[in-house]
Amino acid sequence: MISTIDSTHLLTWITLSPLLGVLAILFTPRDKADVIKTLAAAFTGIPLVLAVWMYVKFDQSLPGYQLFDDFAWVEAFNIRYTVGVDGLSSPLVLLTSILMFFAVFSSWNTEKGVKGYFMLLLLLEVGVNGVFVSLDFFLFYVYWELMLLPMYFLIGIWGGPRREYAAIKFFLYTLAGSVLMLVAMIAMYLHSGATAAERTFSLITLAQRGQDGLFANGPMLFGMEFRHWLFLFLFIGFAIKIPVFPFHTWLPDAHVEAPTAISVVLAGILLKLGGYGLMRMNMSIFPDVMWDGSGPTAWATGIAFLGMVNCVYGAFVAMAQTDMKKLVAYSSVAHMGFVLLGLAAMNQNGIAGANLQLFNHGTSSAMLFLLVGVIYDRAHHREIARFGGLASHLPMYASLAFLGIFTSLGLPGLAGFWGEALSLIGAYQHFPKIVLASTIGLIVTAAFFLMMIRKVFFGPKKEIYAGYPDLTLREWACLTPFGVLCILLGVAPFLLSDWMKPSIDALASLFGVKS
Amino acid sequence: MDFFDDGTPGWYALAILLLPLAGFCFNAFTYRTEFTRKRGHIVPLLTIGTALFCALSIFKHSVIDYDADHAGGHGTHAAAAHGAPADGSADEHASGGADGEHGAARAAGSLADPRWRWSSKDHGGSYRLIDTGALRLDAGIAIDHLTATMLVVVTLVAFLVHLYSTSYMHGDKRYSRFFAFLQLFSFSMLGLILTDNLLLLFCFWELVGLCSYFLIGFWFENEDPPKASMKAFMTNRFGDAGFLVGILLVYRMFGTTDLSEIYSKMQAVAEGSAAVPSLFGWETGTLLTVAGLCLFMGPMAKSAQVPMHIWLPDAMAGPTPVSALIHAATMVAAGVYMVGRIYFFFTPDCLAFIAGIGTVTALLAATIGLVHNNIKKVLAYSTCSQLGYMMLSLGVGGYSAGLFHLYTHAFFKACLFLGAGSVIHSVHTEDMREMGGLKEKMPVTYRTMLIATLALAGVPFFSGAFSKEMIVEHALVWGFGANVAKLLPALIAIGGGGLTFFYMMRLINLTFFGQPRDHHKFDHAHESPPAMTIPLLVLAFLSLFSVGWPIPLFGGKKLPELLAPPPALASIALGHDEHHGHAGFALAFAVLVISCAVLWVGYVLYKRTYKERRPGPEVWVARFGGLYTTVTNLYYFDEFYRATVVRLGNATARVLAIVDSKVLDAAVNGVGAVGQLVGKAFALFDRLVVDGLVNLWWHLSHAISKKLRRIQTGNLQDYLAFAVGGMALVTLLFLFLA
Amino acid sequence: MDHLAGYVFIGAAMFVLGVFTMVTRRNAIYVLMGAELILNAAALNFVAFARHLGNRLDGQMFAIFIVILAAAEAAVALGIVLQIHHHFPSIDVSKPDRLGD
Amino acid sequence: MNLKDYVQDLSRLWPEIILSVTALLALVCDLLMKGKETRVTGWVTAIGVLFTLGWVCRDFGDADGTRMFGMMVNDRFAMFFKLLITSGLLVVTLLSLFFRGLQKDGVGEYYSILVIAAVGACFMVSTDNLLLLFLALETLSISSYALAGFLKRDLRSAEASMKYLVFGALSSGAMVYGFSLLYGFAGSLELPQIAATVRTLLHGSGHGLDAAGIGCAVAVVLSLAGFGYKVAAFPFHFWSPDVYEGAPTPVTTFLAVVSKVASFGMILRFFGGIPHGAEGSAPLATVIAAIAVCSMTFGNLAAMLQENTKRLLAYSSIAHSGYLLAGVAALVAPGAAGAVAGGDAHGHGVAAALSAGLSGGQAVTFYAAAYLLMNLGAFAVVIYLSNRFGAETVSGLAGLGWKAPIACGTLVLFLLSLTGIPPTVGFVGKWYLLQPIWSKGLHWLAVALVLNSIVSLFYYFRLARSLFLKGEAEALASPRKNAFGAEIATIAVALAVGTVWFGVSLSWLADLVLSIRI
Amino acid sequence: MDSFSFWFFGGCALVGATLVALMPRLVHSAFSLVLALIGVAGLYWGLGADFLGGVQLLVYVGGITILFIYGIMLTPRDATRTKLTALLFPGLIAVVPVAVMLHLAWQGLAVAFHAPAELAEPQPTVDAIGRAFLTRDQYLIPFELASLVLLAALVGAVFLARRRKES
Repeated sequence: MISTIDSTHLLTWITLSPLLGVLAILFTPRDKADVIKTLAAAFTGIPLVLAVWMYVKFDQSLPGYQLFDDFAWVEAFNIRYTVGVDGLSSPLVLLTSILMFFAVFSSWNTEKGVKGYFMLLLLLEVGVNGVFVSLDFFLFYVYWELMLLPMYFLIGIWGGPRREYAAIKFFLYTLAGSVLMLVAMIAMYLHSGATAAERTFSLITLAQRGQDGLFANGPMLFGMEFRHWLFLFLFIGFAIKIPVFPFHTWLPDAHVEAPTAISVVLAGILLKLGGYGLMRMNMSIFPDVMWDGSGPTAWATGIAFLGMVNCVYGAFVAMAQTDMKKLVAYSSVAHMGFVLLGLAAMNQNGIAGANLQLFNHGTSSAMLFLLVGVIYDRAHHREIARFGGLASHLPMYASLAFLGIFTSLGLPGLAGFWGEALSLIGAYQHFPKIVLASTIGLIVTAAFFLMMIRKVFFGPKKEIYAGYPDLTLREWACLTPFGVLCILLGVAPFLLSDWMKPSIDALASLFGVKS
Repeated sequence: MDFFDDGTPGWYALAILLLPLAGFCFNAFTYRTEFTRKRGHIVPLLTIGTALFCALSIFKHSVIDYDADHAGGHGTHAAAAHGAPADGSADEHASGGADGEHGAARAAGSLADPRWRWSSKDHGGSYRLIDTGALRLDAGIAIDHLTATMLVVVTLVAFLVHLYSTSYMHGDKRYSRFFAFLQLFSFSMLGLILTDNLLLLFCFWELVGLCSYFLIGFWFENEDPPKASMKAFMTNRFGDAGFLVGILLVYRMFGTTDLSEIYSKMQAVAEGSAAVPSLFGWETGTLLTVAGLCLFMGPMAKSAQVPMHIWLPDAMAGPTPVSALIHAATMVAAGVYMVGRIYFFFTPDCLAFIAGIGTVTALLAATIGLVHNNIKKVLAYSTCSQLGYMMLSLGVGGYSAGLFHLYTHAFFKACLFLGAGSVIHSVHTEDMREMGGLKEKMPVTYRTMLIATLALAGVPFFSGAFSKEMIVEHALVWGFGANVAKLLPALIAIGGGGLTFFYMMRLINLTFFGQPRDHHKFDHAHESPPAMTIPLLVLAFLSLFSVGWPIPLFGGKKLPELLAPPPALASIALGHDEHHGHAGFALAFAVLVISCAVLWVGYVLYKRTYKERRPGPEVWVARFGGLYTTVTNLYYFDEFYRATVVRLGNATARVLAIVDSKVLDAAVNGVGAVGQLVGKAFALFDRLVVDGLVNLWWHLSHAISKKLRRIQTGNLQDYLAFAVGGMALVTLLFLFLA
Repeated sequence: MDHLAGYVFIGAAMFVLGVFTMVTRRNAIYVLMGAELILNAAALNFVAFARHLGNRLDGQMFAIFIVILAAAEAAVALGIVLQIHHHFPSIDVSKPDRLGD
Repeated sequence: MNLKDYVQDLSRLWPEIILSVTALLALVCDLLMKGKETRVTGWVTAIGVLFTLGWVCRDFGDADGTRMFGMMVNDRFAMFFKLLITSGLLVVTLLSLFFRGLQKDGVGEYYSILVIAAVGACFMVSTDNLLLLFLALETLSISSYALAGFLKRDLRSAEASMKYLVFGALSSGAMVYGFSLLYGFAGSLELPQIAATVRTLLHGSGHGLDAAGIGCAVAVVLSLAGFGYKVAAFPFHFWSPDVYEGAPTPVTTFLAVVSKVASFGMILRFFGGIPHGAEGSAPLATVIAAIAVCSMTFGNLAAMLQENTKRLLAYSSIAHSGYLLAGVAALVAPGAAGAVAGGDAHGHGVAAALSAGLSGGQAVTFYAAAYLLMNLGAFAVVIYLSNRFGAETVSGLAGLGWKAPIACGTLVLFLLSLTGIPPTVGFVGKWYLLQPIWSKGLHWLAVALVLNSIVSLFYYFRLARSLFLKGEAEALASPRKNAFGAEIATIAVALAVGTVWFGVSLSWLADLVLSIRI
Repeated sequence: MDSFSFWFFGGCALVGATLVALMPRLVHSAFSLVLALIGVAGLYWGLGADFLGGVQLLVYVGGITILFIYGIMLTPRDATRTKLTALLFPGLIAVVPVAVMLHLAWQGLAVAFHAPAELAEPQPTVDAIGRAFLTRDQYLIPFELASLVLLAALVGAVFLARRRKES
């Protein structure tokens, strides 16, 4: 099963090196803020460099996992420390490393509790990268939960006025999802073999056995099949993270209250975990729940429907927002709908679309949140109605904002388009009506973003914003990479899609797609 | 790879595409330098000029040279084009000349596209954008006569507009940015023309929309441009959503978005060797029609067809060169171009719909043009109307006529807009009521505009006349022998000519003739500098002898003949391939006569109204007051949207009250208001219901918590009693289980 | 089985009366007496069962230890009651209600 | 009478003996010190307890399941729980040393009673005889009554001890009455025999319980009243919030942690014999599960609005009793341990060859250990905060996180662990618990358990919120001097390290627990 | 054992216990408790538990009751009077379910209690108990543990009852 162990332990280093940063910062005196920040930058830089190296080392022509690291953790329960990446997870690892590195820079101005802030940020990176590389469910779950606490405090301490509410809401929602996942994990473990020796947490083995129909012959529980329960529990766990209507209300609160860098991380990475989990768990282990051999089941249709609801509902709600950050937050809800649609399609196009959307939304939403942060730093408010004419005052800022916004609304030629288009194309094969309804979301998304542009950037100059400096060097440095990515992945989406393709083919082949 | 080999259009095509992009990048990245700020036009002029040169080369190479070599080779070869040998010279390529609308293909007895076509993919020249396994998106370049001609038109107009703008935009604080956007637009528009993939076409389609958005909103400090730009983008977004759904349908049917592959798949369907997978249980015909209609949603918005035309007049808030380039000559014509590009795909029902939409647009927009006082808006409605003509033509089967009109129109309408720009530049107003008598002061502008006007009106021997008459002929051929309703397009096309003449003469009259009505402005008026007049002259020249018609300049063929239609595969597939009669000479002559008569009527009306003032326009207004009001209010389209969506009771009364103040914003506000309303409702739902449920659960558990705490009274004996009760309860549970 | 029912009945009655006393009487001494009744009921049961299981010793031993523990408990109880009496000048068990929600 | 047997048995009893001697030493030491240097007594006690702890560790491997003194078992289970008890006692002793309230008189009495209580606890977990079990339990209880009232100046302490006493008298009275009935049913005081009887009578397969079964059920219910009281399970928990609040905090710690852990050891002893192969008692499992669910739900809901930190932890410990009882329910439920849910009916031959998975008893054992670690830690920090800042309410903690980041940071970690979030030992405990619960088919119980942990998050993180999320401005005045801040913080950090260490490096712990047969 | 002594002592126990529960005056209740305890002691004898009966008399009647009476002296007279009727309702609520439970238990016992066919005459137990207390595998450990309990109780009680040294 695991043929080659990566002798450099690259993934382990990527995952755990920020932990060294945590320790380093822990023993740095509290008043040496600059040292702490530099340390944080260094220890998010290391994973970034390593992730780039991983990109180089990764053999894009192979399906399946690579760069394994594997050793026994708890032998009694067959828990192993197994990490490895495939075409679905490795781009997200890279994305995480990039975003985290720039998150450190964008929070350079933090003054309150610097030490704690950066320690938590580094801890967060451990959790996120850990989830992406874990190939053992137990390990996955540990990392999954590891993210909660840093996030809680990052929002709760360094957030906006309603931070306490937002933080606990985030925590509760996510925990609610993950405990169901825990139940599913245990049930799967217990069902995975007849004897303790046969049972496993290995995602590879679980997927193998799941595809062989292991979970299909579970008992009926409360009138529903065993595998359906498992699927449902896992789905809810991931749906909350994505977030899927109606589990989404933590998102606007958390995004709005979080400090800029944390919003970036939230939108850029944390939402991706849900989509990733759906692929890694629900689709890989329970393909027969979504696909009955000839067509999508009611479950898949339901997921597609939820995706549509997300698109439309998220967009409409975004339209009613008066706060820029909230608008962007709800736009994320709309965008993640496409991920659901694409995944529900279960074909190459759909899955590729969903994955591209995951990555690209990571860059574009990160950029938008950074941009909102930039203007918030200057104006100390985010009321759309109170802005106006910023394009004349801050032309550079406006240009980058346009780039971000148009990427986000899916303008062809920019990164955001491919995910949406491919998701729709993929989903259209099975759910034409649902896709038709989703196009409303496309239109409304454009509407609210343009409305924002009109009210914030266009219009007559306003004197109060006259003295505002345009982007500083640091802000440039934070924004430019994302802008470059938005364009680059717009004109060269194959950079991503080729990387993912073998894995996507493998996943799609579970659903009757011959590659 | 032989893509870059000498003698192929590959290099040129790539240069055409990438040079403007390079220009854009240059201007964008050197935004802060002194050079770009002051001389931001130099690089763009160079790039677009080179592009023009390349376009002409391609045109010469692929059209003139080629057709000269193959003058006799009608319809003999065909699909060989796709298997062209490695040397890539065009010699191997086959050409199907146009001897009639469907003739070539049928004569050959084959459904292969008989027309000349050069595809970069045959020469290894493609750029793989993405490959998911199911969908492989190779960006390639496909050039045929349609493309080659279109390239020339676009680069030429773009070059002239660039040139014109150096003067018109002189001194604007965002001078270099203006050129950057022009460049970006040129890139997108040329990409739209060159691409061989429907999905990529859609990409460029949206990109031109984006450029349009930014250029309309160029003066975003003012009140109107931002609104207008947003309105334009949103209206187009509606159309694009339909377009996208159409692409989805196409992909679902054929599993590809590559145009030539779609063609060959359609071909298989037409030959009966393949079937279209069904959807919703529809038959192939319905499916194709629906797909066609969805695809047509895009052109409908982009080419400002009723009822999605509302954005175009508003778009005049942008700088005038932009109006000339984007909203008259090129982008709005992209819809027509696209219909032409996938013409084989449209079923007869679909085409009839297109014809109907075109007809309605042609008539409505022309009537609005009659009464508007804003010079640019008159031209805008005129554009609408002419685009209607083109659609009408395509719809009735006049493929080459419609596209030919596209080319002629591009030149004279650009000329008109640039002329209007010249006037506006001079008198600083767009309201024709404040102009008048400028004939003497602006002789070049006046003369060029007059020529363009005559061309537009279709006065014989001006370019417009040729294309228009072809349209009318086709409409008549289409309508004859069918029921009366099918004759309507032809009748309106003929009648529209008179209207056109009337409103254009009115424009010229109000602007250039008579006494100056605003002396202050008149005194400041002056002829524009050469940078502005030269483009006018060039365009006027082209309007005069529009691209050489009727001289067979191009390899022994006249221009429209180059634009041979593809086989109507959809119709063939559905067995609807009725063969329309040819427009014989008699018909052509009849049309000419009728058109002239109508023009005469138009002219007489104009003369009586404006020259002799018996009765003057006021009387007309008085006599047809209701009609006039309706027309001046643009047929209440904006209001219709607003009224229907916001449900404001008695629409008419209401509209009359608000009309002048808020006309511009109406539709966007209307649709926007509904969106906002729905958004607010959803947001409320979000807060009250979704969040509310969570909070309810919250409060509930708090309430329970409070109640639960009550039993912790602090009184020891209560505790004891509870414990005893608890024991009893547990026993009870056991009994229950027993 | 020779009065076993009788012993068990007496034991049960004492248990019930003990519970009754503990739950209803508010004076701490009453409550403690109720506790003694309960313990005696249990002890009586043990001894009766031991006898009827065949003169077994274990039941009796249990009863002996119950007595021992009752004594120990009573001693501590008295100490606590004194404390209560000191702090709340009464030995009413419902008086101390500072703690509670 | 064989002297060798005596000596051999005695040699296995060294921990208890050392503890008893320590109790006496404490008294003597206090007398010698004449009430002056009170801390010497504490240190003496601590050293004695530490010595015991070492002895337990030393003997751990020798535990081979032999019986000693006719009514005790020297097995790993007992050893493990003794380990827990003594290490818990050690921490409690240290905390008592540093607790401000216990610095004056009665120190010798305090320590000796505390240690005697622990001796009772040790016997409680190592006996398989009903009589010794009762005696040991009463040793623990009676000592605890006295301990709860040890703050003689504080009327709340007196009230707490009285409530504890009276409630305890009723519950243990009911329990011993239940024992007498069980004696009647089983005709024996040996736990295995009693368990066998209960299993037979409460089998409840198909046609429900017969009259004997119902009678036996009543006996079990009466016994459960005593056990429930000891572990503060609903509806026998009523004493616990009041007592926890009123008693001196180290005593509260002792009650909440050591006493409760030992009681669960006893419960496992009591019910551990019921499952036999795939047999068990479904009705009993359901009843225990119901009690478990009620406990956790009640505890968590009631804790939501608590202001007093000790009270909050009291309710939290009620909830944790619920979790542990859920494991007990899984223990007594029929079905082979570690069996796949419904596996018998389906392919893969699941039912056929089952190696022993994790049993409910092992899960509870492990969770008890986890509970010990994290709750000791939480109480340590509570003592710390009350010592240094006088903060005893949730709102009183506002902003203290910034004044004492290390201690408060560890508190957050303990709260995390109590909620059951990795990488802490609490999570591993939950995970252990859920396995047998699910595999025995108590799916609803598993779901109830995890849903409850969400509710618990809310009030646990009220503490965290108060500590860190509230502004610094609200923090109290400067910390007190001589508050033993560093000492308690060290204890807390040590426990925190343990909490994380066992949460991450679980391999040997897993092996250890799996080696315990229950 | 003959019926008379069973009925007599059983009656003592029952009546005593009832009076404990119901007597309005504390002193009366305390003496009723003595009556009940003596009744139980008598029953023990009847059951052949001679040593236990003695212990019962010594420890309970002699020790515990004295403790209680000492406690009674602490309380003001008027505070000890309680209206019986006030107790009945809450009392019954608590007692009836318990009584039902015990009834059920008895019904179960009646089925499940396995008595030997013939009961042997009880033997004196003092000697056996004495030996059992000190035999390794019998009651040595409880015996020793009991000493610890008593020690703890003693120490605790003394500490709690003791007057504070400093005021």
